[in-house]
Amino acid sequence: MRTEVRIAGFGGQGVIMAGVIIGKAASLFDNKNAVQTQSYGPEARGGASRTEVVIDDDEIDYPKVTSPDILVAMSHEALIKYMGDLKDEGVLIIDPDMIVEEEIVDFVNEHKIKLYRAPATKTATEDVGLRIVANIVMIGAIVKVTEVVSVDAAKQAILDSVPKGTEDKNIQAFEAGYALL
Amino acid sequence: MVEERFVQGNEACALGAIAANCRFFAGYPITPSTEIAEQMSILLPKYGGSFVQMEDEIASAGAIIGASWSGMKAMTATSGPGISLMQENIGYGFITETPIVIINVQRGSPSTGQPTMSAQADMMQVRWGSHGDYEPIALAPSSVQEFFDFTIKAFNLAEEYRVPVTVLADEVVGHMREKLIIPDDIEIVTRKRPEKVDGQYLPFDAPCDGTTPMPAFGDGFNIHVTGLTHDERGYPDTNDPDTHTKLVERLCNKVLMHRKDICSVKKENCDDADIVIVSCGSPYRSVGAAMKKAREEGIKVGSLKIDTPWPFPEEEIAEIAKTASDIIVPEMNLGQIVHEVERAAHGEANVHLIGKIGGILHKPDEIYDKIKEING
Amino acid sequence: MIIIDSKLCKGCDICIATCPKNVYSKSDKVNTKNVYLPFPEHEEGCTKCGLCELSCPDQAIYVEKEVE
Amino acid sequence: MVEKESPYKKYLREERLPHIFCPGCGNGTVMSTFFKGLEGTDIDFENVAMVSGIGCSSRIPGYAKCDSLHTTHGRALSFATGLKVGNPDLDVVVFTGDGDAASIGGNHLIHAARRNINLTVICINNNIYGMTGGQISPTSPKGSFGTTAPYGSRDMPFNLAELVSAAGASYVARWTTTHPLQLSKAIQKGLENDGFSFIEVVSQCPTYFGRKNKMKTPLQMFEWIKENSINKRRAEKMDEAELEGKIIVGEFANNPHAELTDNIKKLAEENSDKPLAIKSAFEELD
Repeated sequence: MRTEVRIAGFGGQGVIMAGVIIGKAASLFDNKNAVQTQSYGPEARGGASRTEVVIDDDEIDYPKVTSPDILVAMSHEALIKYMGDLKDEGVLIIDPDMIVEEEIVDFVNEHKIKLYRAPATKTATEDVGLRIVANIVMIGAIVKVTEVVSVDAAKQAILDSVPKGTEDKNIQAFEAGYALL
Repeated sequence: MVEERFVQGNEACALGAIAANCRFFAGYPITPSTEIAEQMSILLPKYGGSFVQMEDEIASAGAIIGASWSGMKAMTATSGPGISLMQENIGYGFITETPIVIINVQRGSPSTGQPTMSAQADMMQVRWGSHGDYEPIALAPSSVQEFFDFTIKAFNLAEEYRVPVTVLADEVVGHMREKLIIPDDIEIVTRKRPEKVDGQYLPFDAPCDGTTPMPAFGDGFNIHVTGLTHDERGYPDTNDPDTHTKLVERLCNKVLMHRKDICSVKKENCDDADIVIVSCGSPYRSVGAAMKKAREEGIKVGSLKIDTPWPFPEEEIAEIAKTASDIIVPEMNLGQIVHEVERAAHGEANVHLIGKIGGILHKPDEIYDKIKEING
Repeated sequence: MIIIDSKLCKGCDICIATCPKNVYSKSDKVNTKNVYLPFPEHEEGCTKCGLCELSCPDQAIYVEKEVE
Repeated sequence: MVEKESPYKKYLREERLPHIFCPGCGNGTVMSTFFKGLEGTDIDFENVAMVSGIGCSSRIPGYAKCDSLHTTHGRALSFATGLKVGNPDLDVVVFTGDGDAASIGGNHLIHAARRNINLTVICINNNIYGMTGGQISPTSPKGSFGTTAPYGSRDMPFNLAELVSAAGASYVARWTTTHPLQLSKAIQKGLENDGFSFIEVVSQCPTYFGRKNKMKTPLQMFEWIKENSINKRRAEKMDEAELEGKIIVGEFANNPHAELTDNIKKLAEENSDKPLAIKSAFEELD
């Protein structure tokens, strides 16, 4: 089954890295197929940054996301910009501290969106003590809610991607995110 | 040991170059190919290789030709605007029969166009971009794995035929990440080197469809290499019509007469197909879903993917045109390869272009809609 | 002994201008390219400095050095 | 057995002689001075590779009995960069002209100097485009005539030796064809310098520059160059008006410093236990 995931936020939150880790987890450690793409250039510098991952048990032909099954938003601007084509009854995970929720209430209701709130930034800052791991916290939340990749695969992909010496903090961040929902 | 990685196409390309024994890279930063230069600057020192960031693309093309004559496998990577600048020295590469590999990660054009968006804008520039008659070899990958494989193949073909070879990638393939499998038994072609110095070696005395072994500078052969029309010794002979004809015909023949060995296509469901989608590079990614959807509805659709746009697989297209009634060509431009398809089809099938510009890959439904339209 | 290769000489006369001892003069002999060749008219003044050999743009001059 | 031919002929491809240079052209003199300069060094001629671009002077490598790469207009230095980095053991010499090096190839020139890559560049500056028939070049003196400056050039010429010194070359000298001994010595020093060496040779083009500028014979041009040359040390004591129209000769830079291929080699040594890869095209994979 083909699953399309989009993660959006602002530059510096590590959303691209989050997409790469999920793609890597599916592709290398869950033995599925995955394609990761991302926004580039002026688009990426304007504030809203975006990565997309397509995951499938079968081979993936068309590599881009057409209408995501899962949208993860770590900033309000990115959410507004990229939520339009989220599938009806799709999953929306937001970092509630970064989002003005009343602006999306109508959209969520109209399209029967399953909304989850994962305070990744707050958890990273307060529980892990490292604001920059908010993206890894968010991966924990995504895995918990969607099971798009397995916990083991996600952890292996994190270990394979983060700088040496930061492994423990990142696994801690993942687990904190997993426990959020 | 077989190794699996989850990497960008551009990174896979650099890994392919290293696997093919490329130990020299010269380049100039340009989106969307820059990651190749960045990767090469990381990797080459670890393999005892050399990386030089040149002052422009003209110099980059010159430097890899110089490096090739020093005995190195050499590569550069660029995009449309850079390819435009390189044309003069690429032409020099053809007439001097210098093996080099040029990676072109295509982007929206003309001119500076859309640096971060995709296109197949340079399909014809690679064919005809430098002045004069020559026969290029080009490979068009549609996945991260193919970007790796085709880069190695590009080096092999460059060495086999002593010719510049271009990998015609595009932004989609360059920037997406997928699984890359690096096999442990990679076949590479090494350069044929002439036997010891005996004063008899003629560096350009080849059969009408071939090449001679190529020494490195410093090997003691004292060879003269020039972009002027030259005789079999390499000496300029610019006013004799026969010398020029013999040289340029041989440069073309060594590719054309080995078209069968060089050309590669991938055919799916073509045997019974009424409609065949002929694609090349990234648009192939949208073909499978469209074909599947149409087949489920009983429409007999096949696919022919061109791995090597140059030399163009004329015979394979002609064969398809004999059995299919319609050919669909999705391209990320307003019609380049479609003209070659039409030419090769000899009017035996209707050829339909789905030309798409703007920087976005065709969606499978755009191809499916065309199938429905043709099917009536 | 000074030898001028008449096949290579293009008659530019730089040897005449270069020689510090004014050894060379123009001759009335022409080669196959209709070039008036120089000749070492005052060879007795030659110090074998080799400047003519070095300056000759056509590698057409040979100055015999001392044989050991 | 005493040889009965010019001592410089043995370096040339005899079957290609006489060369195509016009009577009195300075290119042939520069060739001989190069060989004399080379004889003063420990360099084996067998190890020399010549690279050139397009123009009269760029035909020189085609006559030398060594590996030679006659490339595209202005680009010789980029090819030479690849050749030298590809195999730092080669002694790479570039022959170029004023149009080739300073006009179409100007950017490559300053960048090669900036990198201080170990090449020896001999730039034969005859102040004109000879091969295409006498158009003015970036070094044509103000007021000189060419087929594209029928009323006299009004452009400011480049001072090549100064330009290349400023760009970072470690050895720069300017001499003329009327100073063959000093020129040979400068070429020798350039060859021995472990870095970018630039030797500008002011030379005569009697056919085009001479004819367009009232110096009809090679000798007239030769004498004009000789009379107007002033040694750098003397020139330093002269004012601008006195230097008008003069050719300042001498050494402009002699400042050895870090060199490109050495830097690349060191980088590889720091990052790899393998020796610097050269001639990878002939090698099987391990």
